[in-house]
Amino acid sequence: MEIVIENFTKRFGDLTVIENMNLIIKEGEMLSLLGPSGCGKSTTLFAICGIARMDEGRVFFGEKDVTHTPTQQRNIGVVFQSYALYPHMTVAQNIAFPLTVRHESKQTIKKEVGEMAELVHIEDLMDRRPEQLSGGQQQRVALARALVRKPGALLLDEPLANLDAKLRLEMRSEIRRVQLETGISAVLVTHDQVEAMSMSDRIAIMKDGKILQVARPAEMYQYPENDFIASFLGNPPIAFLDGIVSDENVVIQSVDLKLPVPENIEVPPNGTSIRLGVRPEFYQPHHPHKIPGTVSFVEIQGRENLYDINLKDGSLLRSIQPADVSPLSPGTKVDWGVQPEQLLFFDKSGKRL
Amino acid sequence: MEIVIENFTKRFGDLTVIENMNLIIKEGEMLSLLGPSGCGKSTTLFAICGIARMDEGRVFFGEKDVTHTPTQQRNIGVVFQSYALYPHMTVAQNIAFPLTVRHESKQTIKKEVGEMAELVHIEDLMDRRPEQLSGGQQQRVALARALVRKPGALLLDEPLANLDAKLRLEMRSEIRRVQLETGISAVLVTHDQVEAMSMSDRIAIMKDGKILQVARPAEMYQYPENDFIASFLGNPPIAFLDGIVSDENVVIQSVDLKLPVPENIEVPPNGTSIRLGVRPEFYQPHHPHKIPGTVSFVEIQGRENLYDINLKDGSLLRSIQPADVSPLSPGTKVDWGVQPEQLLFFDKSGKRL
Amino acid sequence: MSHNFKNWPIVVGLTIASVPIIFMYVFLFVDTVTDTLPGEMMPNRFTLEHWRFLWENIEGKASVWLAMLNTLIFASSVTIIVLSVSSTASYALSRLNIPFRKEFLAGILMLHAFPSITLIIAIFLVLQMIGLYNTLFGVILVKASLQLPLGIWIMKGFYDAVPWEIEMAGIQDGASRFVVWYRLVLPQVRPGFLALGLFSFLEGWSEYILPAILAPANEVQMLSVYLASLISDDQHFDFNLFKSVGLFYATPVIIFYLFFQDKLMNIYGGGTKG
Amino acid sequence: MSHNFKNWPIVVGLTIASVPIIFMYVFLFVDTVTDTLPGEMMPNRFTLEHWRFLWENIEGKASVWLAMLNTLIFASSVTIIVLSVSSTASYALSRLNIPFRKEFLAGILMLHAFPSITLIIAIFLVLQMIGLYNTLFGVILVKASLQLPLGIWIMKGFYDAVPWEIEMAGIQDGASRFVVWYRLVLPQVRPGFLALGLFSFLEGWSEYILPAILAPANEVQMLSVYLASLISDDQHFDFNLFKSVGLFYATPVIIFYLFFQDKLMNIYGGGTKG
Repeated sequence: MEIVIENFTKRFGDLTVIENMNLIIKEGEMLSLLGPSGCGKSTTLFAICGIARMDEGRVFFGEKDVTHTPTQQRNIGVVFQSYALYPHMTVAQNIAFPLTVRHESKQTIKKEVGEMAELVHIEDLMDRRPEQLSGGQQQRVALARALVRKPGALLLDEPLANLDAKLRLEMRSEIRRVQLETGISAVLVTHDQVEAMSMSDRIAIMKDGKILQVARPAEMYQYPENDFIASFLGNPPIAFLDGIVSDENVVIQSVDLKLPVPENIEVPPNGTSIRLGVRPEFYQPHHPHKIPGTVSFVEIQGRENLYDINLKDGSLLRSIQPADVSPLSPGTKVDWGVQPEQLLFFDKSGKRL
Repeated sequence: MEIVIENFTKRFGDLTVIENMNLIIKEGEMLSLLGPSGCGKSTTLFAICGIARMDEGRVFFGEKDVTHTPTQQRNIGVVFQSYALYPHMTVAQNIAFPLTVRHESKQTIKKEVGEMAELVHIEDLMDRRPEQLSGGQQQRVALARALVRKPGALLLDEPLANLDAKLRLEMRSEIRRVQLETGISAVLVTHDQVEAMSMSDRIAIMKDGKILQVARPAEMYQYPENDFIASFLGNPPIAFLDGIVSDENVVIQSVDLKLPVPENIEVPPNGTSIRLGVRPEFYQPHHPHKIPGTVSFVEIQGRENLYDINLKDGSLLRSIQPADVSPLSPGTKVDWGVQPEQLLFFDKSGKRL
Repeated sequence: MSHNFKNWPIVVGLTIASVPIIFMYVFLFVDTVTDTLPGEMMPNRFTLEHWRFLWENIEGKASVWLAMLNTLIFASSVTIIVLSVSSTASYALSRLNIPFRKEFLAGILMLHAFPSITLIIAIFLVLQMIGLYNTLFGVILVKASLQLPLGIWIMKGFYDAVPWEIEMAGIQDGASRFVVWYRLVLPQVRPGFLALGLFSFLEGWSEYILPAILAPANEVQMLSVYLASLISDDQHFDFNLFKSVGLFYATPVIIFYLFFQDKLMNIYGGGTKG
Repeated sequence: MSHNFKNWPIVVGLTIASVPIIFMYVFLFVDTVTDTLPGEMMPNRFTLEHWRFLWENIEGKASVWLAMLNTLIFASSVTIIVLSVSSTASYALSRLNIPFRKEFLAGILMLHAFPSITLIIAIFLVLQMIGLYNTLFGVILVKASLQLPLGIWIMKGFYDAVPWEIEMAGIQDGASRFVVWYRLVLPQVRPGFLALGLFSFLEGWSEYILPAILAPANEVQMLSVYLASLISDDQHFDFNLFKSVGLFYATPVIIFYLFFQDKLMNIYGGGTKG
């Protein structure tokens, strides 16, 4: 089912949380709403399922305008951040609840619940109560309950926030698998860029109630529309250097660096302020344009080492390099470099050139 | 200050949580106690600072036996997981508390508190109350309060567990910086391998109340003593394949693979069961010994792509590769390989050969 | 952390404080089945005479069994009213954005701790006016309305502890507001519901002032009033009889408590431990 | 979520339920400053005669100001005892591994809800024996011990809500157990402490049965007993005087509530909202 949000505005009292938002979730795709807390992503989710009222704008499910349809009749599956399992019911009763409310026959219920349990791999847990389940299992039950009615869309509100690191990794691929197998349209709300990048077909990145960019994950990582997006995506995060255009070059005085502007970027007039985004994988020993500095911190991550490099003006660049038997120790002076083609160029307002 | 734990045993009722543990924390080093929840790492921490009683064994601070010294007189700084700031006091009062308890003079207190605030960069927050601070700021205050008495050692109980991903990254290097600047011996309790690897000089990995291995992070990642350690360290995690030794080779029947045993490993007798650990960075397209499979899940992480590969016997290998403009899609058949020298060989009991 | 603190002084202190109370009850019981000569401390013979009210009526008074029945009806009715009203009203208070909600809650609290003696004369007049003076029905209504504020507060505490998301999940699953309340929320406040029921029943059982003033007649008399009337009868005051009736009256309460103390404790947890 | 539910019926219902009560109090006040001819509904003249007890003694009774002073002493002393004992005892109960802790807590709860009428006769005898009958001191002791169980339970709820780690941090920072309690824990249960203080004071102020039975003499008489004695005096029963005294008695309570209702609500939050 395709979901269309048209001119959505939401206010809490005098505060406008979301202003005139437009968004389309395509049939069968998983779309992430990604943004820092308070950016309005959960409000958008709750507007789709009908828990939050829209002050202005409309929602369409396919061709149908459901703006004024009660929540109960929208037939949307929601997985809440806390899973919101019913603590006094068994797993089977939890999953069956949406069907018993509809007064389905016992056979139908049993069949459908069984199918769902199989889909999310919890066949052995049907008689347990929620408090006897691990976080990941509760997550699976919540997913089964949300899907048992064969809803038109699945909404996930920070589904991995309550899991530990190991389980998060596992449930990431599990949720994605279930979504792909059922072919359902899904919206994922998250503040974790890794989750958004790894689970979804497209990401809509939000800030202060506005959608900044909608794009495929790899595309958004490589071609962020502004510096906020660039700094939000990527782990370890990007670092920035400030410079000024001078004769087809960007001059960064603080570190005595002069970089040619790459060919695919239109050279701005002399004197324009420019912000350079340097991702850790693009600040490397063998790159030509050297930016000398001192190692201030070494993070050993097993497979790779992350170096924090203090430049002479006090700013910081990060470099990630394959693991080495003898990593550099803090205090070492290094003379690593960058390549202009790999850097991101932003103008004063933060827009990418 | 050097801390020595000798033959430490701890029981809760009939349950022996820690049995006969020996551990030395060297002067000025940061040592991580790493392990899954319930492995006894926090109990060890609390035994060092005196909150938990030791049923058997002794603790030495330098030459001094402090086994029966009350907590108050051990002079150890502790940062609790919840920070445990005093909610009715301002930041300055919180940091000053350990000194006011000692009845230090007002000038001394003011001076020391000021120095600490500077060390952890919270000079501007001194008049705020804990509830007005962000998680990272609370962390800094807790750190300052723990250090203001110039303690002999600093204990950190899951200090990053309550922070979001971004802040965790920042506080990781901040805590390490403060520890290095003060040169204090420190013990870090964590269940997160990334934290342990990136912050500490040495890691003591624990399981079921026993220390399995104590080593430097890079060393532990490359030469884990057993398969539990290998699977605990590394993100994305290692995958395992089961095989049998046959004429200087390891044969993995399920995937029709025959691998020569590398030279530095003594070849076990024919018929011995062998477990092969394959880290994601070592299962790559250009490696010689091919293990064909099907892509089941693609995680796009921006800088890199992680592929889950289903082998024909249903088991799973992971491969991490540099980002590509057009990543493979699920369902694609691949024929990637491994190199025996990069793999980890474990015997039946899990011990590395 | 226990080794930071010596706790034997506390144990000793608490024991010293509790012993006299237990002692008192034992003596009370012994007194009811023995006779003691005036001026002596120790009882001299066993007797069941002080328990005779169980099988014969005391002169000028109704049967103790009728009083017991009245007390039972009173306590049960109060319980039912309190339970049904407070389980619905407090849900509304906990969940809905009613205007003046805060003021209303404060009002409820004020009503609860208002000195009832100043209220009672007004209540007396009202009951007499509408013809419910000296009826069980009237005193039940009064007691129930005096109990309600506390009941609503207690249940509200339990409702507040039920996560908001569970109700939203129910709505999302297609259930109506009523089904959500009845099938998803109510089962989770069960501990509070049970505790409040027990509490109301025991409160009703123990009530003295209201029945004494509003329903003193023999045929609607309750056990507490029956007991008190034994003292006020100056001519034939039988102290041992008084003690026996007292014990008879208190026994169900003690038994109730012994059986249900854990449920009752839920009230003090205010839902957080429910 | 409000648009899922129509809430005006509730507002209307609650209003209908509260109006008569407010009405009743307004009438009560009007009655005390007016005279009404027998058989008529409406008052016919304004008078301060019913408030004469404020400046002259009523025949055969002590001054109302003495009664007020007694009530004040009684309520304050009860408050002080309850606060000091329960703030220390409940800390011990909340934090220490005392043997039989659970049983002791259950016992405390049982004591609280025990029908006091069965206790009172025993208390009466004890007080007479040790010479505290008809003294303020005696009745203060009794009221305080009856209030203590609830006080301990309430404070325990607040102590339980203080994180364990804060105390450990205090110990770690070099503070003694006492300093930890006094400087780190007590400030955090302040809302409970204040609420319990208010509650105890109001309870003391409203108490009737205990002073009526254990301290009825004129010189130790409290306001509640003074008020009740106006009814029992059959010959000169002045209904309007009774109402005025009642209002005089209730006014401080009403004022207290209006000022401190938010603090009192903390009690029902059991620390979770403190």
